[in-house]
Amino acid sequence: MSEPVKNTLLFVLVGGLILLTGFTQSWNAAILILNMGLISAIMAIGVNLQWGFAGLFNVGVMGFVALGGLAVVLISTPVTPGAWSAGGYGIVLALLLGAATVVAAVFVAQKMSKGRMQTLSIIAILIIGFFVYRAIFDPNAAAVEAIDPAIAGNLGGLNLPVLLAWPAGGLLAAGAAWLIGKTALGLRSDYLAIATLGIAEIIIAILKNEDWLARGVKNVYGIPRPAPVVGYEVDLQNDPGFVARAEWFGLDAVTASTLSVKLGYSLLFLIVLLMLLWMAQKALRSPWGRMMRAIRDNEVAAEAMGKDVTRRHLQIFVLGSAICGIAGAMMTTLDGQLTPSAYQPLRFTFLVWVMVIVGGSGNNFGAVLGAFLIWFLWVQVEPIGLWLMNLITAGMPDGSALKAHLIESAAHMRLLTMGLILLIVLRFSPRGLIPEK
Amino acid sequence: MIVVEDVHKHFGGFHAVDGASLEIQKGSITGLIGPNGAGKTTLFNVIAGVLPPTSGRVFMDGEDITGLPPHELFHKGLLRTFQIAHEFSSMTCRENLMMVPGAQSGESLWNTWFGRKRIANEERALQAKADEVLEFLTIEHLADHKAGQVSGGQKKLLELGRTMMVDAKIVFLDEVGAGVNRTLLMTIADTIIRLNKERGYTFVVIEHDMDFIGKICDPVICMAEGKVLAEGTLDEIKANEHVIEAYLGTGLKNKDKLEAQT
Amino acid sequence: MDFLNALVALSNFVLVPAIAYGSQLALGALGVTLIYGILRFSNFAHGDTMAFGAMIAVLVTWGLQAAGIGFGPLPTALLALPFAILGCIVLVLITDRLVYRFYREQKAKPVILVIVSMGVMFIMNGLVRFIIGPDDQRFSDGARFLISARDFKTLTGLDEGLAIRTSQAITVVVAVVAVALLFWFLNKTRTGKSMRAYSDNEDLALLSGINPERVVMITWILVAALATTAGVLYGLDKSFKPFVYFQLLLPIFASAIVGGLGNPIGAIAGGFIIAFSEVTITYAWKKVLTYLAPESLEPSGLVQLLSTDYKFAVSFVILLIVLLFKPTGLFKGKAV
Amino acid sequence: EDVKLGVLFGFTGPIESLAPAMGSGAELAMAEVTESGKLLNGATVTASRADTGCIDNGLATSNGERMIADGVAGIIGGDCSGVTGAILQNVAIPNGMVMISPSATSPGLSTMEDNGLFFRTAPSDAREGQVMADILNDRGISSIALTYTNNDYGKGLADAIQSSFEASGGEVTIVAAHEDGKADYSAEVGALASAGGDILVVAGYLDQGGLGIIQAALDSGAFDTFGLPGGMIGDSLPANVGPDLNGSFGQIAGSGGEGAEKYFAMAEAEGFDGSSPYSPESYDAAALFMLAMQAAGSTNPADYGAKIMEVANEPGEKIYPGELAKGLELLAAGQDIDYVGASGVELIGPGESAGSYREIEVTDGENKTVNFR
Amino acid sequence: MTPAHRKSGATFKVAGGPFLIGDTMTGGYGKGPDILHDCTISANKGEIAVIVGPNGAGKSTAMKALFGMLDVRSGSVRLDGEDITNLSPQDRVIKGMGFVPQTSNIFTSMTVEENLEMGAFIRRDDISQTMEQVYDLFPILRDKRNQAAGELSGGQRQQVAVGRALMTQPKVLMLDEPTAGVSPIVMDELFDRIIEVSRTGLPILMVEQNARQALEIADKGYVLVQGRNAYTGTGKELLADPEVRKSFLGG
Ligand SMILES: Nc1ncnc2c1ncn2[C@@H]1O[C@H](COP(=O)(O)OP(=O)(O)OP(=O)(O)O)[C@@H](O)[C@H]1O
Ligand SMILES: Nc1ncnc2c1ncn2[C@@H]1O[C@H](COP(=O)(O)OP(=O)(O)OP(=O)(O)O)[C@@H](O)[C@H]1O
Ligand SMILES: CC(C)C[C@H](N)C(=O)O
Ligand SMILES: [Mg+2]
Ligand SMILES: [Mg+2]
Repeated sequence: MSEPVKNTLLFVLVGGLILLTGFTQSWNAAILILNMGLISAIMAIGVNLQWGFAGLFNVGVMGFVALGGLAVVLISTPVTPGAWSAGGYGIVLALLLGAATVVAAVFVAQKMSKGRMQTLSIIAILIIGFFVYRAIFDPNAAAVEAIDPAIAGNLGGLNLPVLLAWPAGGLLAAGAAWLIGKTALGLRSDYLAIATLGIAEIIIAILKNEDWLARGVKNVYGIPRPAPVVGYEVDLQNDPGFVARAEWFGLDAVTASTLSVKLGYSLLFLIVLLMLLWMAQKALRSPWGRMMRAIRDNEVAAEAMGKDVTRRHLQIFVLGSAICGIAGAMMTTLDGQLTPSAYQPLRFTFLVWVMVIVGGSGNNFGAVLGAFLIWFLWVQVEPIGLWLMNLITAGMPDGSALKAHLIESAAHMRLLTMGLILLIVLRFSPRGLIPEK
Repeated sequence: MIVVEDVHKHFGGFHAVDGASLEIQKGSITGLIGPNGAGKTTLFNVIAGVLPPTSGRVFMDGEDITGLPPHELFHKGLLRTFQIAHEFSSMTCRENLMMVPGAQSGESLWNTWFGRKRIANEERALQAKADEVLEFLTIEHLADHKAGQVSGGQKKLLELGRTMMVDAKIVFLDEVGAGVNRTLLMTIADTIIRLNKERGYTFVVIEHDMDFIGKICDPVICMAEGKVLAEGTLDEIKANEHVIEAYLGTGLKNKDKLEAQT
Repeated sequence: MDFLNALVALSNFVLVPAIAYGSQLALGALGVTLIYGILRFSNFAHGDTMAFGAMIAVLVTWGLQAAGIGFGPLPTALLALPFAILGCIVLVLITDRLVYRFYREQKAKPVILVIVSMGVMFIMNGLVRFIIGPDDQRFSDGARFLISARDFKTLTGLDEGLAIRTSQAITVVVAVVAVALLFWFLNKTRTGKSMRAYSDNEDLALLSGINPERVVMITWILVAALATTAGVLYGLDKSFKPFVYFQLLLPIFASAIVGGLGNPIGAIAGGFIIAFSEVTITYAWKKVLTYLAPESLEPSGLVQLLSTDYKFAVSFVILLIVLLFKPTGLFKGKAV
Repeated sequence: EDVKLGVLFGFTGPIESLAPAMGSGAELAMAEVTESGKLLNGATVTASRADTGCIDNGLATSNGERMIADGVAGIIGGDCSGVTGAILQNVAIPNGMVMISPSATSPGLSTMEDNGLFFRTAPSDAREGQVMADILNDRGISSIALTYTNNDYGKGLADAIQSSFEASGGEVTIVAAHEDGKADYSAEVGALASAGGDILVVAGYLDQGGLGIIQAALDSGAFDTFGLPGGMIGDSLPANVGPDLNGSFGQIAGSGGEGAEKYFAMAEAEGFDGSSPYSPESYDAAALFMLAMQAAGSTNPADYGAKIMEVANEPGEKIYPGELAKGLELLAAGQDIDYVGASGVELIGPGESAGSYREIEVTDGENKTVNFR
Repeated sequence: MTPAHRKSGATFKVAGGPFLIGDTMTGGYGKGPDILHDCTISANKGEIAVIVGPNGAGKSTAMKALFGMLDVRSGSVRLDGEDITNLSPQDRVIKGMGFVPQTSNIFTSMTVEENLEMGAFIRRDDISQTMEQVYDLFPILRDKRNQAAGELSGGQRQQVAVGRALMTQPKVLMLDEPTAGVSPIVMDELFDRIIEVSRTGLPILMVEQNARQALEIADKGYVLVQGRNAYTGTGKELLADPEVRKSFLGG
């Protein structure tokens, strides 16, 4: 079987699985899988850009996804009345002072000649800066957090259309990635990995504990939808015109409204995915991509051949992270809420990695395919596991302890089945389903 | 053209380069010889910006280039090859060459999306050039082979080929000859001479093959234990007893015995 | 007296817990670092391997307890340990045969093995929960304390108590012995050296007559022993719960990396660094300072550099700083 | 007729050890009703379980959709407040499905726009804080150190305890978060000990970080009495900690002993731990669904949704666990009932539960109810 | 399955022939095209056989084929009257074959001394004697015995590699370009030593690009071109052949 035929078949297969969900379960479930699949595909493209193209081992995906989510809150939610005057300006001032402290320390580190004097000045700057920062920051943050803590307690956002939050999420993630890249990109493979992993944890810690920012672990609910493409089901159900159109399709109002909302998201996500895929693909198949592969293969030689490895690494790290940020913003929009404790490395970093590797790292289409397939499995292996358990226990008498135990454990079979499928795919296609050429 | 001023490079307590000073004349092909571990490669690495010197300065055309990163030196026209081949193993041999020239417009992301025409033209020219170099190195049949899967000598050839993709001012060759067939090496020698004559490249060549050195190099510098031991024409060097003792030796001891046997 | 009180308070809340936690991390990190050093991949299944080994120990301990067999003041689980290690060895060897060997032969990139190990992690994860369930299990017995806070107070007459748990003491001792043995084994014995040779250059090891499969097997056996020991000691000290073993993975990796991946000494050092940074940076110095400072200067606040919310972040910041100045960890690990 | 009820809890993930007892609780109620044969002329009720992962919004909403597709008549869940919000907004409201959560206690959920589709059997954390402060004051405690599990539940509860206690003149020496499922709590205990206080209030979970904190605090002699909010009340805590816990006290949502005790006994007969957190609430959530369906004579959420408040609150005959058949009969006869259940259910407005509290003190290694509030 | 990990098959006795011979070997890497075509290489006791040829001719491939590191699709490998075509590389080491590959031929993270010890891995007797001999041969290695081999200069690494193979005390020694990158004085010493070693009766097979020097000491020379035997003869004969000189020995 030729390459393109095989690849098309693989995509058809995954498409078929989703369609099958539609036929056997419900179209809502199917399209939901599709939507999360689209978002996952975007994350996978981001990771693939970094790993597949440039060999950067970023396991801080979660952090950038979370920053995207933060952007949604900061852009699209309404401002909390009184929060800015209560302490918002103070917080900003404190943050600026904090940044100034770091800049000053770096400046001293670069400009002053090495020695005890330099070390002492740096330490002095950092310590004084830290206490000044805390002195301004703490009371102001407390003031903001005191505003109606059960439902607000944060600064709120800019009340802008939520679609703007997507690029903003990308920018926020890019900014963070730039800072991280500047400091950590010199590290090699596994060391970079743990550094990014740690930074992601730090980002989540901030998100969880800085209530004034986005309510911390108390979550932000009710994020607006990207109207008019995506409306609210209840409104649609109350719109006689819509109900009439639904009837014309032979659908009841509830199904039609839920489907139309989900399809609205699908459309938006698909546009973003196709755009990014096109860009990634063009980049890969250009001298730029060639240069990146060269850097991935052998940094020392690439450097000797005039390629600015550090800059290029930074570039691709920022780009890949920005893409993850965009995906994160999209996901928070889809969820309609920001849940900081939902950001777990297993789900947001390693699952995305699994997608890229199973799909085929270094190949954009592979990454996209992997994303759809793995997400499908992540959702659907649970019923498969339950089904398996039911099958196994079918012969056992009702009420037997073993049977109860087995059925009880079905939820854990999800992880087990997931692992099994992962191993099977990688066994028969160790370089991924659509390997790099 | 290149002036090395009292360069030291220490690894822990070990002085790999220990106060080397030398000058490379513009337009020359300078040979750099010396026993294994004399510090030749280390000195190259210091000049080429791979390793920061412990102390000392390096100047190129009067400009202090100490500590500049390799990629900047590349753009100043300073190229080097590696003693242990550093091919881009998952790329084809042709791509290994095509990636070399700097300032390709296709290396800007923006152009990959919005400047496709220009890139296509540039690529065509680059490919022609790369194929020419491959042909010269007698490995044109490997153009589409992954560079990681060619023979040891072929990797060394690729290594040399990369320096031929751009107009360099000065090229540092670290044992291009090791592992390269001698007949081919002589052709390479001819090319080096041609590049030197026609394009005005300056070369600095580390090599242990005296025939090769003899064919192309003047002057020759001999290093030992991190210092410059002797400097002069090859004949002068060959006659220098320190050099003989430390480096050249006096030939096979068992040779006559072997001959006596047969 | 006040000085002594301050010292004891500091030991009780900072030194002793940090040393014990550090040893626990170190034991886990040793396993991770060994796999990394010799088989050259980051094993994400390590946490669940620990859980699996510990689970067997729990089951055997229960059996022993039911049979009325004990180990005096020491926990019965120590008697169960050899069985648990054996069980764990069987599991990892089967896993290697069924899973990892294939990729080794394919000479797959390390990252593939990392992902594969995640698959293994999922499976072990399910297996453990399947057998023993997701709940907390207690299996410690014997004397809980070497010295308890209350006893210490009556003994010394100080205001502050110092508590040392038996499990803490055992952990520290075992960690020290394990690293010494491992170090000796890798650097001094023929088999150990052949393992390092294999990790360095597999093909060349082959050419030297080293049997790669044997090296791999010995590595897994060591890893299983270490993982089980670490898992059991941890379980004795806190409690056995599958999810926590998974959560341990992150600090364990952090320890291994800060010390230098592939380096046993580094793993130990890394464990202590992570543990100490978690405990000290977020420690509220109020109590200690109150003892030390004259009345008039007594601190009014908590004198806490950062709130404990950020303890995890702190250890990662320390890790970052270490890596920025020593890019392959404190003790020069390797990078694949 | 077979009525399907969705049971949507975090069977995997951070609260995987709580979820089984919750699921069993819900299913216990269903089995009771099915056996009675009194629901809607002999309808059977079956549970359809799915996983939320507790923190995985994507998984939770997907599974919610799948339940809808499965044709469930109501969803018992979610468990953690985060995913509950996500399911509510993305699945329940769009599909007009009723949700009763037994455990999502975040105050944020009270104000969420829910079209009258969201209810919960556990009171919001804001209320418990006030109760705890009262208990502390009554016991003459003037200063506390406070640690909470770092999620919306713990944070909300800690906020509530702190503000109520400080308002009544108490001192909170430190408020420190702890993450669940972590390896070590020495740092937290160190900080808490240093700050000092009469007792340590642990707003966490009894088999999660909360246990670890108590254990470490006792071992190091930092505190010997603990304040235990609802998440910390359960038989396993005194069992795990041992006699050192004696004298510690706290409160848990729940009406007088009667309902709860009955439920615990029923659960024990079924072979699971009914006192596991939110297990009673889960039983109640399932019961409310079925009672409301009976009252409306329909399994359509649009019909029975409005009845949930009615069956849960006065007036009417009080219904306890094990008496669901009686409740169904009364409803069938057109009489009012006031479901009390295992946790003393009382709903105040959509998405808000009042609930009363049992004051608990640990004596002789057991949780003893000493008072009601 | 890559050949490196394959299980050993049976061996059987064959009478006569040279000590080590790769007889009309044909084969290549993995599923790729054949690199070797009916290529025959042999070495007898006390004999130095040298393989020369252009880059990419298949010299290293032939060595690897002899060592069992790639599939020989037709032809056979025999050692000391035994057909070992189906033996795994480890088992060939045990049979007494020693090999220094052309690239990555040292353990970079181990010290020089440990490298030598690993060379003697299959030996159970006292190795200190041999180690002393290696140090005598390459004095620089004695100075660097406790340094990681990866930190050595190119030529020093080469010396470690050859030393490692000598530590095996093999029955036949195969060297792939042992003198690449070593200084003239060391090259001479190396050749001297190789002559001495061969005098002890050890067959030596080596690939060399320093072909003239190598052929001077060779009893037998092979010129490989595109995987085929192009010229075969004694070292002297090949050196004397003007065609060979011009095309392969650099004039
Ligand atoms: N990274 C390093 N750490 C420690 N020592 C080093 C390192 N790199 C090189 N050396 C030592 O420095 C000395 C000089 O090495 P260098 O590679 O410069 O030699 P060379 O002159 O190029 O030799 P050759 O001709 O064998 O290539 C050697 O003794 C080597 O062991
Ligand atoms: N690992 C490999 N996989 C596939 N093909 C290979 C591999 N290694 C070498 N080849 C191919 O086999 C041919 C012979 O290679 P070999 O290494 O045997 O050459 P050689 O004669 O040793 O050359 P040199 O003198 O340059 O070392 C070359 O054309 C090369 O492209
Ligand atoms: C089951 C518990 C973890 C749920 C918790 N009360 C919450 O609101 O998140
Ligand atoms: Mg060199
Ligand atoms: Mg070769």
